[in-house]
Amino acid sequence: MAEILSLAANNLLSPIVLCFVLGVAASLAKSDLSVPEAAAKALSIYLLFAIGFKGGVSVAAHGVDMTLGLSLVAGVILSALLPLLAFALLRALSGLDRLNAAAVAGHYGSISIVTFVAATSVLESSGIASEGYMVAVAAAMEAPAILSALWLISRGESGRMDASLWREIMLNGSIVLLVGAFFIGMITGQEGLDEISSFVVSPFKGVLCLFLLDMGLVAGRGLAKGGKLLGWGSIAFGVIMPPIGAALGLIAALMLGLSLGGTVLLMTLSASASYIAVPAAMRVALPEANPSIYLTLSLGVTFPFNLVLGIPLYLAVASFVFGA
Amino acid sequence: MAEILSLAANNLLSPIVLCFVLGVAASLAKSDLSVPEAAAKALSIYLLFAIGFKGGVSVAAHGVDMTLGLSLVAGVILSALLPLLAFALLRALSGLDRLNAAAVAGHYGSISIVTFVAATSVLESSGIASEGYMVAVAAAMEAPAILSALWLISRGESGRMDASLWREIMLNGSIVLLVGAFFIGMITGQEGLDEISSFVVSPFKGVLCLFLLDMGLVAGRGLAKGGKLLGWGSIAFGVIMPPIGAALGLIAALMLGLSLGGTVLLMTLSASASYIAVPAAMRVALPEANPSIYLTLSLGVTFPFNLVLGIPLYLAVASFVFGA
Amino acid sequence: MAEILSLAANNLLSPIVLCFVLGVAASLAKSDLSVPEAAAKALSIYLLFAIGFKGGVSVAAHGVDMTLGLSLVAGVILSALLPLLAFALLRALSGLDRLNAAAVAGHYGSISIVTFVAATSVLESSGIASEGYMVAVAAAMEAPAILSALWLISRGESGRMDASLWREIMLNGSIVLLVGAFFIGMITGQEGLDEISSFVVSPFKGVLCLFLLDMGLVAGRGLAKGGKLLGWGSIAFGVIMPPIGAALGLIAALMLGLSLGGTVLLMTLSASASYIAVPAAMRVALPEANPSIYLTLSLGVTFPFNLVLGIPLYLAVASFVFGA
Amino acid sequence: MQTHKAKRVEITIEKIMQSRLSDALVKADVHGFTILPVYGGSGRSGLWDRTGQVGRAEGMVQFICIVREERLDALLTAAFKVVEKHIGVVNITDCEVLRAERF
Amino acid sequence: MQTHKAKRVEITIEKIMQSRLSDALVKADVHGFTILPVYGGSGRSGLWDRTGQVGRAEGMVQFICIVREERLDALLTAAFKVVEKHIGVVNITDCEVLRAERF
Amino acid sequence: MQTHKAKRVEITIEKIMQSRLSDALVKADVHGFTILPVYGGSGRSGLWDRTGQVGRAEGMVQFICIVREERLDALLTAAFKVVEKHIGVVNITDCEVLRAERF
Ligand SMILES: Nc1ncnc2c1ncn2[C@@H]1O[C@H](COP(=O)(O)O)[C@@H](O)[C@H]1O
Ligand SMILES: Nc1ncnc2c1ncn2[C@@H]1O[C@H](COP(=O)(O)O)[C@@H](O)[C@H]1O
Ligand SMILES: Nc1ncnc2c1ncn2[C@@H]1O[C@H](COP(=O)(O)O)[C@@H](O)[C@H]1O
Ligand code: NA
Ligand code: NA
Ligand code: NA
Repeated sequence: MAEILSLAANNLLSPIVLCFVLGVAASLAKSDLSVPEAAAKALSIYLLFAIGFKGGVSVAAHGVDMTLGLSLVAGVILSALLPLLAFALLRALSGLDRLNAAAVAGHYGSISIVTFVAATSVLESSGIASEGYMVAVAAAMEAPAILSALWLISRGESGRMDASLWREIMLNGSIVLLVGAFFIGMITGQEGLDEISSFVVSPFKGVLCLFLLDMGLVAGRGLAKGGKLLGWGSIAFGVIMPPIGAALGLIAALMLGLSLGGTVLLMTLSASASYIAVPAAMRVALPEANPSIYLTLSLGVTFPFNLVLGIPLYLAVASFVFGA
Repeated sequence: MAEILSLAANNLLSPIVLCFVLGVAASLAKSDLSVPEAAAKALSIYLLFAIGFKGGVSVAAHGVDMTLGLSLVAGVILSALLPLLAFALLRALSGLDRLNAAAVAGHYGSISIVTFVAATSVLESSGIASEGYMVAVAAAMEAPAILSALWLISRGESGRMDASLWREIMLNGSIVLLVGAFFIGMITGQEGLDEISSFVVSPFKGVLCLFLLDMGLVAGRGLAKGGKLLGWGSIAFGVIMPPIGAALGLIAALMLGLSLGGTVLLMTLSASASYIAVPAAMRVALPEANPSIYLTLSLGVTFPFNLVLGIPLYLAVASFVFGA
Repeated sequence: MAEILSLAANNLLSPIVLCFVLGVAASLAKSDLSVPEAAAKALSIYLLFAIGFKGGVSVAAHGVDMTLGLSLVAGVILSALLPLLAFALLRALSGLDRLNAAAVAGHYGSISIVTFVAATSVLESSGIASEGYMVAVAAAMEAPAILSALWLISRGESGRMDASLWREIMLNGSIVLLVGAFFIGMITGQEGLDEISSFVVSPFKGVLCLFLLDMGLVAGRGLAKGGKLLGWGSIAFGVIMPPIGAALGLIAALMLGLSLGGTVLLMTLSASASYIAVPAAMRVALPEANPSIYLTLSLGVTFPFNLVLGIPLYLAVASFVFGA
Repeated sequence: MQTHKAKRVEITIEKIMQSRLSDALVKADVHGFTILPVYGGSGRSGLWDRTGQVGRAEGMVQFICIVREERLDALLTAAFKVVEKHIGVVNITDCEVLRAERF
Repeated sequence: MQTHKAKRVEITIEKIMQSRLSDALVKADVHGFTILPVYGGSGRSGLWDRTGQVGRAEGMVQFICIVREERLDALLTAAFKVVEKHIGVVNITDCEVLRAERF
Repeated sequence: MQTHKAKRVEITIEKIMQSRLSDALVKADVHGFTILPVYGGSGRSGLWDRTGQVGRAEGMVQFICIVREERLDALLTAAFKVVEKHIGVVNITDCEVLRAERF
């Protein structure tokens, strides 16, 4: 317990979390501080490229072990099942109708890559190694949840999914970049890393700080605008669902035999909620669902929860389980 | 004197100043070289974050000394009084009407953070330390001058300042980011700096080069467009006012007992003129004033003067005073 | 031969080339991965600044030798003559009319600075030094080809070139930045480099990776859109012309007495085709020429050819000649 | 100068629907349109602007199509199918064009 | 397709006034508008474009409001109060809209 | 509110021609116009959007000029000379303006 608290405190006072807090505070105070759209997108391209590349290099170094394939499968299953759980929980806790509940549920099966990156950086600070292929698992978990969410409503109804939407989801920029960089890292290995490490490694945390500043600004604006739309039931869901997801992630990780680091990352992935890929798919497939609800929950409630409290909690729990 | 010249020559041939000169030359030659708006804003976010953060870390290291509070108060007073002086000087030197003279005067009470950053980097090159909290003083000096300027014209007239403008000024993005990063630096201290120093320290000067290239482009365009609007009186004001401001800054610094580095920075702040926060406020509160006049003076005349000649001059004078 | 293959293989598996391939693949697969316009432009500003600056520093270190002036003259002549050759070859190989053939030819006399940068980075990896002033030669080769192309069609017709277009070409942003940074590097020398090397040197390759990712995206989109416009004759031209250009570059380099590295760079410059400066000039001076043809050839065929096969080929040939 | 009557149709629609609307227009044989970026706006779903966006799902664009009057109905029908369930606005103005052969 | 008469009001105004105009419109019960970025322009204060800007003080945006005719005067009065002392242009066009219930 | 009749001319033209069109307009004594960025479009030369561009040669912008009716022909003649050989679209709408003294 003391350990959890100290971890949480440490995490709370890291530049990364403080930058996020600064962003939230600035936007709640209605400051005009803002990161230009193009700059924010450039930062995210950098982060995806760096994290994918480093994952690939690490796989090249440690070799592809048996669990890689199984982890991918586990990721797909988690992503597909979590929305069903989330849907049931939402219907119990909040007054959301089926349509909006399904849309929200889809977000919680999928993942937030920035939460994943933040977890990686906490692991790094604590000197805990993790499987490089977890970035591939992250990519695998993006899309299945969308299908589950659509299935939740369209049972009976005619399909809302057309081929072009399906292609858009599977080939969305983030997945392609993450997976592509992963393969580039795998192919070029340590030699490639040496060439570009002063780009992808050294400044990484600093870039993450600025990115989280922007995330804080966006989350704060979302809360200011969409906060009043959320009932207490929904908000409760936004902080209860992550630990539940993490618990399922923990079970899967133990069954797969992942390392401590890998376990924390799978827990974090399961606990996190999408705010880029899934919203885009929902706007096309479920235009009647209210984006303010799912975006505010995922970005304004669950993202901060995971960043500030969730990640240290998952690390502490996993450490406890592994220590025992 | 020889020392001043050598300092000035050194400064003139630094990559930072040369980049600025390149920018001015390119835009006067009507090259289409330009830095995209979003990139320029991203660079300025980086610079504000880095300078604020490093200031905070330095305060964390050296402790908060007595003079911090007094320096803030001194900054506020300087910012509030300098416009009155500037107004009188302008009315004496140039043919500007009261309205435009007041608008210009407001800019000279406030500060240019890039000039401040350039001074920091000259100090660093010369191995001179300075008080980390000078960035907080910089923030404190942004706004008071605006009130003085508005007071100069609205005596008698009904107020031009509404609550929302006031909030916009106090919470403008630059101040919030600078002060926020300062606190983050103070909280995370040396440990935080170690985590992100290859982002906020190593590439700093290079980023500053590109930023000054853009400043040069903008200043050059401003001169090409607004130069003919300025009479010789105004231009004279643009190079006479900075040393006067610096002299007042010097007196204040000596009264406060600042270090050599801190003295140079307070002189530079007093000598510099705003070209972001104050113009924005003036467009709202004094739409009748001509932005070409105040922008061209502040950005096209005073900024280059300080960057190229002013900073080495202030450093030489302060060194002389401290040496004596 | 074995050496060429190993060089080519090495090059093929470098992160830089793999990033380009990822970009092409992503855009052919119609992924929505994209680098914001402003970010791409910022990356190119960084690359131009860094390459120019480092070239200047190297000239400052090694002194200005006799061949500098001769190399510039040689560059101008190559740039002016290559279009005539290209025009004849195009008319023989493809069914393009005179107008479009001239427009394409102009692109092949001029240069692609990114190809040049990629060659520099291959040289660096192989530990081969080169003349710093080759960046100045690159700049000198940009424009003459445009005049040749216009001359090819306007013989008889009234001039298509007005003074303002001429100024636009000579002062286009890339040239000004490259040459300006070159002079800044020359003036500040090693001292200047020390100040900003963690900005212009260390992260250089990583930035180049992201830039080539974007180039791949753009080239892929160009191919998808313009590919069907190109007949086999044109495509053949796009891969035959570069080695021919390189051969002329080789001869010139030998006559000039350049080092191995300088030779490879002059070959690469001669082999590369413009896709920024020349298209812009052609849109103004030859609006009837079809941009899809020249852009797709230069960016979709010749650029990838040089990046993937050409550069290692030129290096191998030059090494062979120098070894002999 | 010689001008010709035409219709100017302005469709403000979510960015995520951009490619779908493009495709629908092209399918309806409307090959000429210009797409403007939108910076922000307000409607029944409230006030928004670009700075508050995280992903591809948000933001809008504005299509401007100049068509001959007789093609208007085909255009509107095609556009309406895409816009129908989505937020967005369609308005039509009379205009004159130069170079009518292009439309 | 069924369309309805409306007015299209286009207001080009300094960016720094954007939030003030938004607020004024909303206060005047005009809840629907779209804001376009402006890249440059020319007027009595000369030629400018985005590349020459340093701060928030410069640049313009363009509001487009589609309103029923009977709401036009309220809109113009509200907008005029904001635009009055500032540089900027207001123009009004007749238009037709789909889905009139939204206006 | 008091309004006055005017013409709204919308010219969509390649970005590379922007300064040439500006110059031509100013020479024809048309000093008021607003330039909007264009995000993408479609025409006889196919579909394009900003993400596929490398250089200054691509992309378009949209000029909007509000002029008094009697200045229209001078404007169109000046614009046409620039647009003539280049891709692009010109359309004209009737409009009303506030503050007519500015035009
Ligand atoms: N009356 C209107 N005039 C212009 N644009 C509008 C209008 N109503 C809505 N819009 C635009 O359409 C978007 C969505 O509107 P809504 O579906 O009402 O939320 C808004 O954000 C505006 O950009
Ligand atoms: N006649 C006009 N047509 C279109 N836009 C205009 C016109 N006059 C002015 N503008 C726009 O309003 C801005 C300010 O105009 P002004 O107040 O005349 O300097 C210009 O930069 C243009 O963007
Ligand atoms: N009918 C039209 N309506 C609106 N914009 C058009 C139209 N036709 C062409 N454009 C614009 O003009 C550009 C060039 O058209 P084009 O010369 O036909 O290739 C297109 O990319 C569009 O942005
Ligand atoms: Na999840
Ligand atoms: Na000052
Ligand atoms: Na060439």
